[in-house]
Amino acid sequence: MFKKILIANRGEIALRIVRACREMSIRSVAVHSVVDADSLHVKFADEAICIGPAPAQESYLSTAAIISAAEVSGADAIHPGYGFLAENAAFAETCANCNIAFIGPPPALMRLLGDKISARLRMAESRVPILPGSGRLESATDAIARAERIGFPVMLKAAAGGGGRGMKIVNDAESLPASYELARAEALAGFGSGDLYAEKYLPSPRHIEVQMVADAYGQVVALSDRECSIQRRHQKILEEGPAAVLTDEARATLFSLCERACRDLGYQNVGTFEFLFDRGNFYFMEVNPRIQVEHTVTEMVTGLDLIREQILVAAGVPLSSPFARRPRPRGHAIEARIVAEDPETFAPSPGRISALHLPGGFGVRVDTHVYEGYAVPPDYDSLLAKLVVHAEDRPHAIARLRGALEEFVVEGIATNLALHRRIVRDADFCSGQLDTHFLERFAA
Amino acid sequence: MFKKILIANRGEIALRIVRACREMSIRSVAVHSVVDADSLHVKFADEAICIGPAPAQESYLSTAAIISAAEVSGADAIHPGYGFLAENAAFAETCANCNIAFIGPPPALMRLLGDKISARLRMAESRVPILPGSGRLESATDAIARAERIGFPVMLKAAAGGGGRGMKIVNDAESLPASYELARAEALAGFGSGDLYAEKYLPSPRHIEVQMVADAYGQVVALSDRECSIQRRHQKILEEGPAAVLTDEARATLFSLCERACRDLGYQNVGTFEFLFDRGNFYFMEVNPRIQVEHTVTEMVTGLDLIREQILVAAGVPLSSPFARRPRPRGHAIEARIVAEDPETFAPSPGRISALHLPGGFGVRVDTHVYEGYAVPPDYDSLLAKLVVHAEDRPHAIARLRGALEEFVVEGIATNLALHRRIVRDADFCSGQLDTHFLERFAA
Amino acid sequence: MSPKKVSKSNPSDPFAARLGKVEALCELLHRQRLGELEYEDADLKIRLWLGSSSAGFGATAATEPAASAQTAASGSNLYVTSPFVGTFYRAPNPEAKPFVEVGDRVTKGQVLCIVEAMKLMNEIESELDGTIAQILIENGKSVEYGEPLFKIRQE
Amino acid sequence: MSPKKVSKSNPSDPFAARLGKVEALCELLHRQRLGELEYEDADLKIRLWLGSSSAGFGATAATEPAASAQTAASGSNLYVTSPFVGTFYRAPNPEAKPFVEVGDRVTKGQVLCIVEAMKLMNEIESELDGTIAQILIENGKSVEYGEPLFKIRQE
Repeated sequence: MFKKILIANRGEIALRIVRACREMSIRSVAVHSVVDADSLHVKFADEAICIGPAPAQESYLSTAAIISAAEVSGADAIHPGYGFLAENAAFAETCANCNIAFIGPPPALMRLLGDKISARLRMAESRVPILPGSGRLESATDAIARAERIGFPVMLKAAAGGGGRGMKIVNDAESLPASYELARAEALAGFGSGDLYAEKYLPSPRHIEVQMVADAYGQVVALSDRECSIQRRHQKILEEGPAAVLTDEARATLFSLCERACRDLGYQNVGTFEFLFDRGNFYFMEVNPRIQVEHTVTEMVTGLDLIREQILVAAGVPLSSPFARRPRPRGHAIEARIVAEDPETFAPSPGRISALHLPGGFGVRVDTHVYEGYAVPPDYDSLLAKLVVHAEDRPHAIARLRGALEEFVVEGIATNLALHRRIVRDADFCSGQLDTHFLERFAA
Repeated sequence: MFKKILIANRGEIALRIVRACREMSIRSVAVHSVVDADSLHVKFADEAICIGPAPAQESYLSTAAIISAAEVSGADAIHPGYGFLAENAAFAETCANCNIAFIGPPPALMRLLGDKISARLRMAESRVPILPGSGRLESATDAIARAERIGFPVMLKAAAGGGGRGMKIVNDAESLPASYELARAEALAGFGSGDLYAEKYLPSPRHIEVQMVADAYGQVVALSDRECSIQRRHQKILEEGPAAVLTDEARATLFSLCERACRDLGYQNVGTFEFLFDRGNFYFMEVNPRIQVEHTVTEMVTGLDLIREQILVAAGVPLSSPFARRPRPRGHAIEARIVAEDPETFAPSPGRISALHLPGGFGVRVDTHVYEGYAVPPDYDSLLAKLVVHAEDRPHAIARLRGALEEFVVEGIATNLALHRRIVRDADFCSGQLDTHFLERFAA
Repeated sequence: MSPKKVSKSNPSDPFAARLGKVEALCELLHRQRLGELEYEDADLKIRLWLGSSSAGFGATAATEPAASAQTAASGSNLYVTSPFVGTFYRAPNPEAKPFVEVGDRVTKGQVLCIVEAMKLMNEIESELDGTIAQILIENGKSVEYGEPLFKIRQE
Repeated sequence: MSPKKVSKSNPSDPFAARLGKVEALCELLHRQRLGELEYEDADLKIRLWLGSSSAGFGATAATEPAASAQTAASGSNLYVTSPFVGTFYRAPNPEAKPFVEVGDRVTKGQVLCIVEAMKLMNEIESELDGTIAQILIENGKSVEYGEPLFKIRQE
């Protein structure tokens, strides 16, 4: 087992990993930028190293600073969390070259799955349903021809994409060239590659995903499903599980095909298969080869510690008893992402938290790195806390979330608490009438 | 269903009940003494009424003040929590006379179970194993005769007793008269009745208890067992469940006999059967006809909300699906009672909490009415917070508790956090070598 | 000197100017999360101290009882507070006249009202001689323990 | 005296200027993680104290970098801080003499030490002329980003 894990991240996920390490009696090393010195992950880790100034490029995204911190602290493994370097195959390779274990899938797989076009093709080979779509588009003219074969409307997507950048809906051939150039420019600016592909556009799908875990010996298990249809510009706001819309049969089918695809890939560590779900059909979107923000939903319904399992699998431990077969979920869990942003403009809202009260009690979990008096720096993403509730079924979970949101107090900075309070009282939300455009209609 | 519930209590349990009411869409009324105006149960309830000055006799123990508050607020039910009026049959009768539902068992049962001698006899009738013992003792001479029949050492106990008052261990006939007088005086002062009985004294038993629930229609279920051997002067400090020492067979036998006894009694609402466990044998101690502090342990392993079920049962709702049969426990839970007391003298330590950080994250639950800046009044018991952890087995739960205790910060007043931190690192505790004298040896 | 920015009062009034300064310093104290601040200049010397009243978040409770004593002093006015939770009645029965009205002179021991608790009608007596300055509760409304019922101007 | 940088208000207003100073001192108090600060000049005398109301629990943290600039001022002494996390070496190789010793005069651009990061030996140069007053890290020890390495007395 690892002796010391360096956590190449910040915020709540860094604290989550510190806690997992502590429970496993593994020493933890927090790294942080100058402005994050007061964050809880720094206070609670066994060791802490300042690795650079506020800009992420010079701290949390700096391979040199992080590897150097691992070397001076003697860490034998690095947990990348999510975001930052978590899906960076080159970083994972550098870790391997420096004899530091990277807690994630093998770099070659990260590379394969990072290219959405190659991921699509590999999934098709494993008989995972994909949307009608194209390979790499050569030009706007090529794109028109392919789009006509697919049938409008289509979605142009960046091959290296993620998070909504470089994505454009195109309704007809006339408007395609302009959208093509725009998407190309965004993709180039965002990911350093302007490669695009096209997919059939679904007007009102649900976002359903499956949490996978796989060890180094070919054991693969689909742990649970989650629904994340409540998004704003492809950013998830509220996630829940199990997905209320799935029948037991649909779930079993979905789990089996994810397990088959993982086996075909030789997948290792945790990962998430994301799908669009429309009129009873699943369509593969992408695989996230890392832990996700909303892994907590799966933890609540299965009772299993995913971060610990991630570390165990990376250390070469085979999946053992509770992980070795599909767990039976208990009840329903919902996660609300509490972010520091202006409720009207959605602009980030950094600043000092002058008063804070976190909800508690039965079935209420809060993962956060902030506390009263903490100053939210303007340099990073705006996630303040994950409020996760668990109850025996969806209606009770909603009632619990409603109460917990009422108890949640953040003063000094703007947050999206009011938005969440509206969501949990919305009739469509309560009856489970969701799709990825829920929030658009909701805000209107 | 009730429209409005008055909570005749304070502290964390009052907040726990406020939360249950809110999730059930029942209005909650907090009552409080003058010094409790800033407590969280007052802030989070729908309504709050100041019922009297600091002394409990004139506020939380005042039947007139509480009934009057229920009448002016229009509450149709009263939840007594634990302590204060929770086991007061006369109060429950007054509620009934005022057409207010008392959320607890019928008053006649509370009266029967409140007299430990009559409770013992009723249990014996239901073939629940009891320790060799006596009925009411007539005199010191009578006590010697009975004790010799039982065999020394014996324990003298108050018939109306609880919490260790009026309890004396007697090793031989010579010392009996003095102990008899002392116990009698304590019992009279503490409970208004000097009635005593004698029981065989066990030198190193474990404390095992069973959480029961019963509806108004004869359905009775044993929900889970807990071990509470870690006590100081009969006050529980740390509770856990399921009890590691019980085999599946022993547990099934125990559950069946508790269910039978409940059925024989016509028991209703929640309640706890407490036993001493010694060399494979159970001996009935008492029934607590109310919710207990450590009900949280059962909630964590079963996933079921006991306060809600208590309210449902009191409203005449039959036990339904998850409660209607013995639930399968998941994992292991441990509760640490964090109290405001001097770690050396164990004297209460009231005062202002100048800094507070509560632990959080996966499998960590905190129930508390305090916050940073809150002043702990000197007038009531010293419980500040219940820290409850849940994990897939006992070793992982201990590891989680260890971490959560490290994160727990209370400044400005003395607490027993350091004692808990020592307990969770103790070799006997970790290997499950417990008995009710654990803390005595531990402190030595 | 231009205290306009910090004071909403008349800028020619030196005390208003000072009050404005104090206001600004208080804001600074809170914003900067200090515990204490001492300040001195030519015409102001002050020490601000964030004592125990800071009471965590939601600095609390509007309708707190003014005092637990039945008669609580405030200047030369005194308050008669309710000795228990219950329902406030100004008259012995719905048909009767109120025990007292604003402006009435009352003497120690005189019945002022009834607070009903558990069907018991408890007469509340004045503890001093004086004049009823204000009746603070409407007839038939519920009152908390310690809630002010009457303001009495003392002789 | 130049209150312009610290105050957003009218610099001709003495109180606004003083408030600006206080504000700046508060920021300094927090940034430098002081518990208390007393300050006096011709027209301002002040004491700031970070009492229990401050910064949540455990207001803490011992070994934080004094500054992120590579050369941070403090009186007439300046600190050379590490531009990255790595291992501090006083000499180019284990056999060689240290680049500098306490008491040495150094000039701008002169190599003071090496910080190794990812097997790369990074020479750290002085940014000013002065005398080495103190060497703050032992040879071979690891350093954080921004950690002070040398104290240099300025000419």
